[in-house]
Amino acid sequence: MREKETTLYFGPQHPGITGNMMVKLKVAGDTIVKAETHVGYLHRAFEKLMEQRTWMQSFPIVCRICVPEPDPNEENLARAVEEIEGREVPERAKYIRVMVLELSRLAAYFLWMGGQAGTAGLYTVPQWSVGDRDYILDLFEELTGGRIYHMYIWAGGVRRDLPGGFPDKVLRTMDYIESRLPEYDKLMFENAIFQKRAKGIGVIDKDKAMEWGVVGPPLRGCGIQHDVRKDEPYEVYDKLDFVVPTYEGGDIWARAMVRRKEMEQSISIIRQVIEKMPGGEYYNKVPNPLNWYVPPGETYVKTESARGEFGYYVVSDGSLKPRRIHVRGPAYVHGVSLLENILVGANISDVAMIMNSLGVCPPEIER
Amino acid sequence: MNKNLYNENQTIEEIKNTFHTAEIKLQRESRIIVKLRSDLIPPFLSYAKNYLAFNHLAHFSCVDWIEDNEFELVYLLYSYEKNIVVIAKTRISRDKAEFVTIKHLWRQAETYEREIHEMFGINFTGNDRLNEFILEDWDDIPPMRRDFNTIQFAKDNFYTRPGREDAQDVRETITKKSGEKIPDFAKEFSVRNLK
Amino acid sequence: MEINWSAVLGIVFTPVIAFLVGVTYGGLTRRITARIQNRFGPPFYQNILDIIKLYSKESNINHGVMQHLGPVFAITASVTTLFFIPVIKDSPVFTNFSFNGDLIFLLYIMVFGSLGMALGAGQTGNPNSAIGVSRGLSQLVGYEVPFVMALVAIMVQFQTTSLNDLLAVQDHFTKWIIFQSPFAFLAAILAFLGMMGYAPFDVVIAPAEIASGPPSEFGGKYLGLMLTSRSIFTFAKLVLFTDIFLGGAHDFITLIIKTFILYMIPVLTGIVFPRFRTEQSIRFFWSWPLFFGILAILVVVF
Amino acid sequence: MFNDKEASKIVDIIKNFARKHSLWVVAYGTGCGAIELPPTMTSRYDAERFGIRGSATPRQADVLLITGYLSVKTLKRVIRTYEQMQEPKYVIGFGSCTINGGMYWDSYNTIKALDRYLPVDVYINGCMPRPEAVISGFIKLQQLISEGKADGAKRYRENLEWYRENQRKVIKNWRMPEYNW
Repeated sequence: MREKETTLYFGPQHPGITGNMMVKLKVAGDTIVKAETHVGYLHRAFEKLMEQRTWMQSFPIVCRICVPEPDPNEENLARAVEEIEGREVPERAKYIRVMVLELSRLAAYFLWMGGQAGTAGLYTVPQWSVGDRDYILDLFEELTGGRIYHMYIWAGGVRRDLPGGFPDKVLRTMDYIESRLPEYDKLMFENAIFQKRAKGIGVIDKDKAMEWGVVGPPLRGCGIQHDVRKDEPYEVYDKLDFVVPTYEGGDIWARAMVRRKEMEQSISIIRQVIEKMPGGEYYNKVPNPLNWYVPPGETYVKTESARGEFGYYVVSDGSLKPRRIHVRGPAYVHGVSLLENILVGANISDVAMIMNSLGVCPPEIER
Repeated sequence: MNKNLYNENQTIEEIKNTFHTAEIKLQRESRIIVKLRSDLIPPFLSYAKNYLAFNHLAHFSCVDWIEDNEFELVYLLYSYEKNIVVIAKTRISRDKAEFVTIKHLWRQAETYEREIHEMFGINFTGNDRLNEFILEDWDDIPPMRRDFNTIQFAKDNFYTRPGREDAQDVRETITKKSGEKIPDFAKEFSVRNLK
Repeated sequence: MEINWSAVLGIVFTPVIAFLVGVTYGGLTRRITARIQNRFGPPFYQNILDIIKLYSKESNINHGVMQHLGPVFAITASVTTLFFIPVIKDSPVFTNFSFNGDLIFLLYIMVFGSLGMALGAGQTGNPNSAIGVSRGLSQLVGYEVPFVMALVAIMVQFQTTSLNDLLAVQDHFTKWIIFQSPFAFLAAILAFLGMMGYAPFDVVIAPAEIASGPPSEFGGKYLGLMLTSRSIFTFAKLVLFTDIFLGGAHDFITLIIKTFILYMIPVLTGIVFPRFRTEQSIRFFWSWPLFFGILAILVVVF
Repeated sequence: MFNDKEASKIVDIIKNFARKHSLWVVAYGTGCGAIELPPTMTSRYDAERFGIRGSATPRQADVLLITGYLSVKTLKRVIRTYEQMQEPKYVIGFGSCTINGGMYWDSYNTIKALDRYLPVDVYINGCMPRPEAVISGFIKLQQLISEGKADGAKRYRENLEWYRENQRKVIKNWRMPEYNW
């Protein structure tokens, strides 16, 4: 007997959706027959706006592309401008950038942890982890003046030097966060019901993962060890000692474990950065931002964000304003073509969990 | 960082032997730019994917060169084995904005094509899902084209609250309204003084 | 005909007390949960304010007759359930309508509210409600089986179906049924977890999955009625369990202590567990709780 | 004991007190401001202290929090969500971009002034507002409610024509049910 199909609109107004987007589900009983992603609810025309702004005015725009962790965007644009211009960055700025990037990765993982547990119905973890994430946001606030949007990394270096006593504060926060991790293990990662919910759900085919454009933790959750930080080391990642954790399985559980292990790596990277950070200038002399001509050229830069490879294709035509900045967010592939495929055959209970574990973030799909 | 460019040179050699008309440039380590005739793009992509192990479609972009009356389509392929990004570019006419789909090679290309169809109005033959993706009920010219004026569009369609017609200095406005003094140190950072 | 004034008093006051206690327990739960989650949480009377606000909201939606009747069914069922449970042992006021066959009657009437809600939610036409209802009914089947088994074991063991007789048996705390028939208690308390609808068995309202499920089309006074009914029903279930397993209570303070301890079991479980999927939840009820239920019957029979 | 007027006054006070301390926010993150809602709702800032709580569906909600810019596509859904909510209902405009477009003043896809399309009770400015600012916005709303000044829904009903005209100007393909409550 064939069950009657119903159409279920998962979003845009839905507590389980990750941001403002919609997944249109065709459901037979509890099983999904067809999924269709609808995005565009957050389209602000950033790429068009950046063609209207100068290069430096584009920095406040790019950080709004990815709300949970804006820094990879700034990093990308800064590195693109530097690469086209051939501008040198002081060593200290590179270390500060790595520290900021890793802090933002850690913050994004804490937010993800809250989301993953919240969609599974474990409401204590989001309360804890979002609260703990705030300690990292406090560091950002002291360093950059903003909790969410930092506008800190820019072409030629970073905007400000570290305030006095900042490295100690970072180390203290890292100690605190590291001491909290075992508690999350007990409550979430070792929780039998969470494991039951996560194992074997939302499986990505290992053989097809690369071809399908899977990046970041979902790719490493398939047991494939690739990370932009290792493949094409930017800033000072080649001088730091860290491993890229992988996990076999390709399901929600594998992706969760990859992220869990990466948190420890991030903490260790931040400690190394603070230990090795040299003195000196934190930015090189740059032209007046209102009169900053970037020579013609093009480049593709990429950064490893918490959700995978973040790429910018930047074209300059030698004028004050960018010719084209095209953003490739990791969620662009994860949230549309991949999600539509792995949702088929899944249970409706797992839609929100799968979306969260893939890190679907609509603002970077539509910009 | 000085790395030997063995992989890069070998890849360039292989591409050169297969596609004689390709203009190949080594931009820097692990970035190769390949310019091709538009009809060679599908065979090139298929060749790169199947024989050169460029199996990750990192990005697919489009640039509007309105002064040449051309669109530039940019395919960025990445090889995990060789650790190289190949930037394959081609130009098509702006008047007859049409190209073929590469959906059969990478299924995620469908999403990129939908976006570029919507933003630039390029039609991809063979892609049957070029429906509304990001915009809804859009009836103007595709917004990412250079001749679309977003400021004019915003002015015509949306009510704008008065008060931001010119680049006002926030501090001066506050002073005018409430009589609060601008501190001296802040004056030199005022927008007017920067000009 | 002589009117039994104390009984009338009981009928008037029992629902009110049940509502107040239930709603305060709800508020306290939110506060206790908040403390575990590293925050302060709302005041304990928050749920009362919520319910007053919901009653004062307009509700101009009409999805048909059953939408109006659903919450009414629910509250009728909870109040009726409450009336057939002796709240205070041997008290002339709060014995209410408990008569000899009441356990079997209670088993029936406790399901009635869920069915009413299911009908009401089904009429709203919201697919989330429909899914929530089907989940709720499948889970009902899940936990009802071990619960009935536990009750049957007790009925067989004490040769009675009357709550008053059961209360009379447990005159000393060593004779509480929890000690006399522990397997029945285990089966019943696990079913009780499912009945209360806290995590991991909150598949019915699962916000991240089906946007709060059956009540998703109900706002304003309908939701207010539902919350009221839930408060009363919570209290009714707690009293029922206290009466069956913990020897009932002679006065209100004992009652409050016993029901509160009982109530904390699902609450505290809920804080540290995520939600089951529906079929996992049913499979759970049909494994250990069912096993304990069968064991309880076997122990009694042999 | 009381005459009708006094009695209704007392009822109003009780009603407003309950409404004020029980604000359920519909779970709809319309813009990037939604990222500050988890901190607001969770352990550090704990908005539940003030009775602020999320609600899953618009039928049960009191407050529509517009977290940031609205693209035209979202505006349509937001209007639908707003009209599904039951009175009394309040709208909070969150972030500079709801006030005058903020940094998206020249974008072709976002509206620039929210109060042309929906009746806004409280604006919270900033890009983005901190959780403290969000909570202070809610407290401002509570004040307005207890003074009986948060009458957005009434304004919407009375000036429906004007709002509809503005909405239709932006939303080209108008397929919406009638607003009748």
